[in-house]
Order: sequence, then C-alpha cells, then structure tokens
Amino acid sequence: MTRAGSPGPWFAAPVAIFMLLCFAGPILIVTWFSLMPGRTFELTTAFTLENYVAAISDGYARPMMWSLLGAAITTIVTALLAWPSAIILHRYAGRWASLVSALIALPIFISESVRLFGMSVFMMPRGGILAGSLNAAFGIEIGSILNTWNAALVGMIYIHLPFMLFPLLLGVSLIPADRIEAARDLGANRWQVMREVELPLAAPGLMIGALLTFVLCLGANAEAAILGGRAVTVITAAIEQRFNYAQDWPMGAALTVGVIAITAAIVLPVLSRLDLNRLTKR
Amino acid sequence: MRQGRHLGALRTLWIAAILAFVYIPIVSVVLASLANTRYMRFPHRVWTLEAYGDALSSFTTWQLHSISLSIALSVVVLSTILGTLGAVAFARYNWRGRTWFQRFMVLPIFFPQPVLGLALLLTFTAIGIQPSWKTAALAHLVWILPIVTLVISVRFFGYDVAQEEAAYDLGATHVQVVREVTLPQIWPGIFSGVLFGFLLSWSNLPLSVFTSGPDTPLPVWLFSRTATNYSPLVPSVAVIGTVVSALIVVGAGLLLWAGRRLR
Amino acid sequence: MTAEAARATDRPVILSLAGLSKKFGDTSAVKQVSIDIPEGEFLTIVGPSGSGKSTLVRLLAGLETPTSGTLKLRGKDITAVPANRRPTALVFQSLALFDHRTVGQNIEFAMKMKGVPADKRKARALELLALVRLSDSYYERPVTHCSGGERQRVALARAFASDPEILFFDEPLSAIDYRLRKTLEVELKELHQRTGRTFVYITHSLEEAMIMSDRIAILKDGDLIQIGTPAEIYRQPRDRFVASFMGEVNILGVEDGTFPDIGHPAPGDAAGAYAIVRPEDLLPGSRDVTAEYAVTQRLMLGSRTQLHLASPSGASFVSEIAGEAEAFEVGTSHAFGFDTDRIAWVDR
Amino acid sequence: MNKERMLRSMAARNPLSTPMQHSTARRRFLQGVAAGVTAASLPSMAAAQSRPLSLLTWDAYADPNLLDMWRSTTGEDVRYEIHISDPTSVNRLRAGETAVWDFINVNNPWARNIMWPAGLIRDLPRDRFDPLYAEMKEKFQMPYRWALSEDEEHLLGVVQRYETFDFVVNQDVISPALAQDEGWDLFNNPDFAGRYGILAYEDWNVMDICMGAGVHPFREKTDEEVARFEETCYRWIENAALVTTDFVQLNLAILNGEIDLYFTGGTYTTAAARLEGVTELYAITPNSGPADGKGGINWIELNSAVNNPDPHPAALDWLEWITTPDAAELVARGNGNLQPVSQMSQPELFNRFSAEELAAIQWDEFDQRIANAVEFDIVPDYDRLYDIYSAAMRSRG
Repeated sequence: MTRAGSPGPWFAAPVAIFMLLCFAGPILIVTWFSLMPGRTFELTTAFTLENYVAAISDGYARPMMWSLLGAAITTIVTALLAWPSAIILHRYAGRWASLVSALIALPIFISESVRLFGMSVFMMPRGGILAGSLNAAFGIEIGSILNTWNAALVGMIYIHLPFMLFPLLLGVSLIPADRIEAARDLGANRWQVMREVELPLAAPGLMIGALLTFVLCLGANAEAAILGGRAVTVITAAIEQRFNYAQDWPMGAALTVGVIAITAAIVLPVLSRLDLNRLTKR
Repeated sequence: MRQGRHLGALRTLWIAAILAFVYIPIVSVVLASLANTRYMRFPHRVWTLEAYGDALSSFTTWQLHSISLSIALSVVVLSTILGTLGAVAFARYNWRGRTWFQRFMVLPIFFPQPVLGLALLLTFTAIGIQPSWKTAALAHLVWILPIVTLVISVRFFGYDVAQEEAAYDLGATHVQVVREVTLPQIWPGIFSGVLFGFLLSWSNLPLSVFTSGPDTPLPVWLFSRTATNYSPLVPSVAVIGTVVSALIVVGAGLLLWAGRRLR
Repeated sequence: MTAEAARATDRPVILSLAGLSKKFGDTSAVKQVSIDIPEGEFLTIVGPSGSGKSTLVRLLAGLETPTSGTLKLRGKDITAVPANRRPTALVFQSLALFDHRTVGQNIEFAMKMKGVPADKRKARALELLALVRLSDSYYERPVTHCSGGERQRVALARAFASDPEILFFDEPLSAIDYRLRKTLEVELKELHQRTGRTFVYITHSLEEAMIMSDRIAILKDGDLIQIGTPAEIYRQPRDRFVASFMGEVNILGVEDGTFPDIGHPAPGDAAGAYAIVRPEDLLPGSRDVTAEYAVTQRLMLGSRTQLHLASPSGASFVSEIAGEAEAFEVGTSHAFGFDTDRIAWVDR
Repeated sequence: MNKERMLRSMAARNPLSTPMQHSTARRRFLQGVAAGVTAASLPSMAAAQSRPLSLLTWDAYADPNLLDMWRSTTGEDVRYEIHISDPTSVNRLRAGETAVWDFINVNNPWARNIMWPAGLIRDLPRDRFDPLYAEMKEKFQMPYRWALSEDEEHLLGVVQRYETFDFVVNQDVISPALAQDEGWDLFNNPDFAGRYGILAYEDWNVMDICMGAGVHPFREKTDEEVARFEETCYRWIENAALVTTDFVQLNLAILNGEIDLYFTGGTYTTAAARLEGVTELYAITPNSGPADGKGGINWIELNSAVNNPDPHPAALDWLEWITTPDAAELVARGNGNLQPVSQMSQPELFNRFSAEELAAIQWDEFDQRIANAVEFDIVPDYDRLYDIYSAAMRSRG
C-alpha cells in the first residue's frame, strides 16, 4: 500500500485507455459534430454555433422539459416506493430478504422492451389482461390509461424501481441499528428518527439511487413510445428523429451535447462528494 | 403487541404489492404468448403453444440468440479481464490519481445509454468502422465494464492485503501468491462480475439499437417487433430468450460448483 | 459502605422490576428478574457475556418489550411505554453517536425532538459540555473528530440533555484503554454524586462495579443470583460463581470434616460445603489452617507478587503478597496458611 | 423545377457519414487505430466464415419462413436489417455501406432518381430479368418507368409489393363510401378531433398532411402552401389521440373504441387483422384530392442489387428467386401480413389465396384504389416540411 512506485497505474492503464477511446472519444466526436453546419455529414474545421442557437429557438426546450419532469417524478415516486421496501427488507424480512431482493433484481436482466410490452398488454382496454380478466370474471368494464403521459410514467417507475431500490438497500445497511435506538431513546418518534437519523445516514445510497434513476430516465424513450402513445415527445425521441427522419446529424449532435451537459451538471457534483471507497467497502 | 402484528401484516402486504408490480408485466408476457392472434382479446378463445413451435422452428430465433450470445460472451471475457485489472487499481493499491481514476471509471454508469449509443455510432461511422455485433459488444463494454469493475472492487475492499505479504514471507513467488492467495479469495467477486456482464449485455437494448448494424441482437428484435408489427411470436421469443439466459446462468453456476467439488 | 446503602434504601423506589422475563424464540435471555431501585442509587448489574445483562438494560430503556413481568416507574406501569416516551436515557456500548452531526447537534438531539427553541438548546448544551468537562469549542466540532474519551463525554452529555430521571449505561467503557477507563470511572462516580440521579450501569467487570456502585446485582444465565452492596458481595458471596466472578479465589471443598485438597481438618464451625479463601488471605507462615505448598509460578504485579501454588495433593492455589517476595522462587516449597475468620462459606 | 438541384438536396441529406472529403490521411490513421482496437479486443468469431447475403430491406423480406426456405434451397446464409426509412438506407449506401449490403428494397423514386445516378446499385441483365415483367400485372409492363434508368437503357430492379397507403377507418363508425368521398377532410373535421391516431411513418405523414392541406405533396410549394401545411400539421398532430410506430396498437385502439380512424395506413396495416376477423378495419383511398385531382398515394417497392465492390455470387439468384410463386407467396404473406404482389396476375400464385384472404386485402377494389392514387415520388422541400412536422410533434403535450 505504499504510494511511491505503486503498481496501481499499470493496472489502471488498460481500463483507462479503453475508457478514453470509447467513452471520452465519442463525446468529443459528438461535440465536434454539433459544431458543424446543419445537415452536413463530415467533420471539418468550419465550426458554427448555429445548431445550438436552433436547439434553443426551435422548441427543443419542451421535450427537454418533459424528460426532466419525467425523470424528477420517477425519481421521487421510486424513492417513496423503495424506501419502505428497503427498510422492510433490511430489518424485518430476515431470511426472506435475499430471496425477495433477488426476485426484485431478476427483471433487470429481462429486456426492457419485453417488460414494457407486458405492461402494455396488461393495461390495454377491453381485450387486455386486466380489462379482459375483470370482464370475464366479474363483468366489469374498465377504461385505460394506455397512450397517455401517465402510462409512460408508470412504465418509467416500473423499469427504474430496482435502480432505486438496490442502492437504497446499500444505504439502509449503512445505518447502524444502535443509532436508531439511541434516537428513539432520546425521545424521537418514528418520523423524527427517519428525518434526523435514517435519511442522513442512508444518504449516500439514496443519492446514488436518485442519480442513477434520474439519469436513466433522462435517456428513457421506450416508455413514452410503447406505453405513452407519444402523448409527449421526450428529448431522446426528439434526438432520434433528428438523426433518422430529419437526417440532420449536427443538430442531433447538438441536442446530444445538451443532454450530456445537463447530465454532467447533475452527476459530477454529486459524484465528487461521494466517497466511493467507503461505499464499496461497506 | 396486537399493533405489532398489524404492522407485520402491513409490511408483508407492501412487499407483496411491490413484487406484484414487478411481476405482473412479466406474467402478462407469458399469457400473451399463449395466444394465436395478434389482436389479443383476453382471455384467449384458444390457448395454444403454437407461437413457441413457430419460434423454435425458425432460423431467426437461433440467429438472434447466436448474435446475442456472441456479444454477451465477448463482453464477459473482456469485461472480466479488464475489470479485474481495473478493480486492482480501483481498490487494491493506493496510488496518486486513484480518486480521479475511480470517478472517471464510474462516470459512464451515470450516463444516458441512448446518448452513449448514438455518440458511439457517430464515432464508428466517422472513423469508418461498419457497425456489427462487434461494435455492439464494444458499446456494451463502455457501460458494463465500469459495473463489473465495481462489482469486483467490492470483493477487493473486503480483502486483507496482509495475507499476500504473509504468503511472501512464507516463501511464495509472485505467481504463487496470485494463484494461491489472491485469486481464490477474489474469485466470488470475479464470478459475480461474469454474471453481471453476461446478463446486462444479454438484455441491453439502448446501446445495441444504435451500434449493432445488420447483426440484430435479441432485445433489438423484440423492441422493433413490439414497436411495429406485433405477433404472438414476439412474447414467445421473449420467453425463450429469458429461459435461455437463465439456463446459461444456472449452467455456469453448476459448472463452477462441479469444478470446486472436483478440486 | 453499609451506611451508604442503608441511606439509599431509605429513599422512595424509583424503578421497580417485577418478574421481568424476556424470551427470544426458545431461549430465555432474562428470567423473572425482580429488583427495586431507590431514587439516587448507583446500581450496577454485573454478569459475564451471555448472562442477559444487555437484554435487561434494553428492557429497562424500552428498546425491547418483556415477554412477561412489569416495570414500574414511581409506581406507574411503564411496561408498554416505548423508549422515546420514557423519561430515561441510555448510554450505548458503541455510544451510537450521530456521526453526521456535530458535538452540539448530538447533545441537543433530545431537546430538538421535543421542539425546544435553538437558543435554549445551545445554552443547555454548553452547560452540559461543562458538566462533562469539555470546553465550549467542542460545540461546533464534528463528532468524528473527537477522541475516544471525548466521545464518551459527548455521549454522556447527550444522555443528560433530556434531563432523564434514570440513566442507563450499557458497558460504555468496555472498549477503551485501561488508564482512560480508570479516569472515566472516577468521573462517572463524581457525576453521580453531583447530579444525584439514578444510574443503572451494566458491566462485565466487577472491578468497575466495586469502584462505582452503591449496590451490585449479579446476573448469570438470565437469573439474578445476588444483589447487595459491594462489601456484601465481596464478603458474603452467595455461591462459588459469585465468588470466582470477583477475581481469582481459592475454593476448598469440605469432605467428612476435612479439606481433602490440603489434607487439613476443616474448622468445626464450617457453615457450608465450600470454603472461599481470597489470595490476599493465603499468606506465608503459620495461620489457623496451614499447609506446605510448592511454588509453580511467580508473577510480579508491581507492588505485589502473585504466587501460583500446588498443594501436596496437586491442587492449584493462588496467593498474593506484598513486595517482591524474592524468597519464593519457583520450585521451592513453603508453609502457607489462612485464618478461619477470613473464610467465606458457600453451599453451592 | 430544377431537377438537378432537387437531387442535390436529397444527396446532401446524407445520413450515416458521406464519403468523407476531409483529410484522407487522418481518416486512414483513424481507421488503422480502429481496426487495431477491433482486432486486438474482439474474438473474430464470425470472420472466418464466408459473408452471408446481406439484405437492407422492409420487413417482408426478413420473414423467417422466406429466409429459411432460401437457406434450405440454396444453402446460402442470409442476414438483414430492417429499414428505418427509405432515405436513411439510401444514404447509408452512399456513406460507403455498399460494401456491406447485397440487396436493397425501397420505394418508387429512389432507384431511378438517386441510387442509379450515384452508382449505388447495379443494373440487372435484361435478358434474364425482363421476362419477369412479362409475368406481372399490366401496370408493370415494360418499359416500366420506376424500374428503368431515365434513359430507359438500364434495368434497375424487380417490382414486387405495391399498394395505396393512405388511411384506415372503423367501418362500423364511418362507412367506407363516405370516407372515400370525404377523403383527407375527415381529419379536418372537428368531430373527429381526438378520435384518430397517427402511425408515425414520418415521411408518409408529411405527404398525408400535404394532402389534408390541399397541397400537392410532390410539387415544390409556395410560401402560402407551406403556411397551410404548417397550420394543418399543428392541428392534426395536436388533435391526434395517439401517435405510435406500431400499427397493431392503432388497430387495437380502433378495435377497443379508443379511435375511429388513423393515418397513415392501408392494406399493409389492415389485411392481417381483417383476416383474423377484425373486420371493423377498412383501408381507404380517397376518391379525389389535391395531387392532380387524386388523394391517394401508391407505393411500389423496387428490389435492387447493391453495387457491392465484392458482389455476392447469389445476389442475382435471390432477386430472381423471390419472384418464383413459392417465394412470392411468402413475400405476400411476409411477417404475418398480407400484401398484394405484382406476380398475383399469375393464376398459379393468385389461386393460392383464399376468398377470405382476398377479402382481407380488399382485392375487388384494389385496381380502383391504384387508379385513385398518385405514385409515390420525391417530396421537394422535404427538409422544410419535416422541420415543421417535428416541431409540431415536440409541441404535443
């Protein structure tokens, strides 16, 4: 563990080089593209900011707003769902805890498109799984929220719940039980214990979960497409349209850079405050 | 005391509700695969495994699986090797610049995947690489390698380096130390890394969509067939794909177990 | 000591445990414990690990609910009152300080929970800092920047902040080094005298209990074995367990009116099946009960010397004598004896 | 209008990287680096075997049964990618992907107006392929415009699937006769605001909105026409109940009573559903409209051989094979759809379709629909119109 002449950099090198080439590199190229004149397809030194100006003036703020709003709502709702779940799993589930956690984790490994499709056949009116079963069993006719922004939100919450739950479980496991008892002993009620002790101590996990959920939602597209009936256009859909049907790479790239910038503005400050060593060590 | 029992029931109910929320769509997929019409009217008039027959006899199903498998295996091999090296740098040694390395390393995890996929596609075309399953594997690596590195790092952090020094002191060579002390202890971490790498690659959609070119992996096919032109073939292939990945994981687990028993 | 204990018992009972039991599954951690604790007493509950002493204090603090039995505070049943509504405070073994807060915020916690305004809280916190002998400058300091002893004092101050009627201590000094522990033991005792509060203290160290307590309760396997003043416990242990728990002792069984271990007749007024003789009472030279012992080990304890002895029949004994005792080299044999009035008799 | 300028503007809409004109030295260096990285880091699992026949295609030719049959009869392996849109794929070839693909199938104008002049496709030997046209419906008899180069010298591909692609109604709510008379004005009718869906085939949507705005989609637009387009575009998109790329979802929405009609759609989106008994669906081609008096749009797919520098030996065989009755039948039923093909004039093929299937594709009125439609062509001002369209989409919600 000595500093001088540590082999650390040698071990880091292959990964770091890969990341520079395949992560930093593409970001650079996208940025370069975003500075090219509209609807061109080559990288030159004829830089222009017209795409950024257009991105702001052409109503792209609206899709961005929907994406940010969706991400915020999803983050809050998943946190509200995951918090009690994490507490129950950590403190009360006992030997069931690992089984239930595994059951909740499992779907992450089933393709997102499949699960969203399942959600859409479940929600479908008349002949859907829910509506059809209710009708066949009880003769009840129900409506549907399919093809609305709300349906897209339900889909986002569904897809991202595990991404909130697992960091939160890590966070909750960081709370020593005696601190909660101490707070109880010092007169704190349930709510005060949560606010004063549990939340601050679980904050690293909550922060990672919120960050992960928020950022993943920012890029989410399939939910609005499969469940939302494109009731609104999210930013990723707008970017894809720019690349595909509109054949305007520089503009698409400018929008991409915009999303990257917003992501970085959110992620970097939080990440710089997290102590990764402590978290991974537990 | 009675209040405690109510609370307990409430907790069980809550967890049951969460599990239902998570599994209802998956059960719905299975139910949908048992129809023979694409204009589903549940409950089905005819319950049939027809779609599974079609899926299993179709070459496309095999092709989708072989492409997904090629990508996932490449990702597993590369991410495990690079990830183990990365984890050593991440957790085992204390060196100047380690904090920066750690932050840079986890950054891609917190990056919108579709944006990453698009950026990679632009780069591939800009430097003239034709998209194929190989570029898709490369794209997967950008997101999966950091996760695998973190997973292996967790194991390294819980590992007392003094053991290696003790082995040295007892006369082991560098190689012997790695083989006899280091590897056996971080092996569970590497195995979890393999598991994560495989499953995350197998199910990845947003990166594959942009970077797989003419080689269509399973999730991309499922997405394009869900988004356009649905038929019961789609859920049946989805179920088959999920079962296959589960079998691979269970198979790998059994192999590992058998390997340990033999030793 | 006895006078002090008597004075304590004159006072009204503040906490009354009646048949308190706690089961975890099939195992009973605490079995039918009944104690009346007078106001202002410093009661120490002593027991080896696994004796149920931690469970007992958690029952008292309200962190566990008893399986049966009742707990009364000034005659009012508080068995079902949760911890946060009991006018008591617990100092945890781990201290359980809130690492995400400053010293001041830790101390003010209980007051903040009750909605005490910030300026009053601060004034009280500074008072408490003074009480535990920490300067005002600690107020703003993060607890993570405090040393072990400082953390102990912060934990104490935090417990006092809610102005509790009773303070419980769950082995708070077990994890710190010897010298600091000695200092803190004395300070705790002083604090008890200065504040006049009731202290219930848990420890596995009888030495600690002896120094601080008005009364000592000895717990074994969840059973309350004996309760009394330190002198009573020391002089009249209830059984061999209590006797040996007080430190190294010589236990001599009595068979047919003799001590078979040393081949010496037992005194005629033998009041039990076993004679307990303390090492400091087994001394060189001739006493009421004398025998020849071989020295097997000699350990220097500073001002005293501990000798490990073997009787002619091979039984092991311990003697502690003042000074360096140069004469008692390993391998040599000497006459050692004890007086019959120093014997503590027990039946079990 | 100046045709050359139009073609240039199409060519500039160049998606996945143009043949790049910047420093070739840098590019070669980057390629070297990339190749090195790829070679060093990836196991070459697929590299050893010979290249499979590669199709860049609409979904019917990616039908698993069709491909399985091709594999078993020829022993040649196939792979494919399904189009996002015609221009995207054409421009991918332009970007240098001619080295990847052997077969491309896109709609009417692309082969003649873009791909052939740009050298992206090969011409077919006329002695081998002209006879195939003799076997098709009268409409496609040689010299057939879309299959030939402008000088009529070169044969550019084989025609197979075709139809009119306009809109679909629930015939229990809107009678087909009324819908054909009303045409695109149905979507202008405030009664149907919130009662229709949009199938987001975006280039088609742009053409349809032109029709609804009373503008000829394939003529250059005046500013006044663009303004009309814009107004119609915002209104139609705002009033849509749902927008999706999945026509099954739209059909279900009609079935479940959420909507009464949707555009864009036609036999391609309805035939399979009608065959399954969802007879509420009915494909409509308006009787009249602003495009030379016509309101429908007729697409014809042309199957062409990509000008691959390393031509696949089986490429021409594939083009011929798909027109054989067995293969053509599978193309017509491609991916579970039902779609008329040009070879249906041959009794051997036609007789394979049952009365129910012919009813499902509304075969008895098919010729009338074709007659009421203009042929799909390049949309001048597409960029301008598309920007309006996508801005309208973004302002939804």
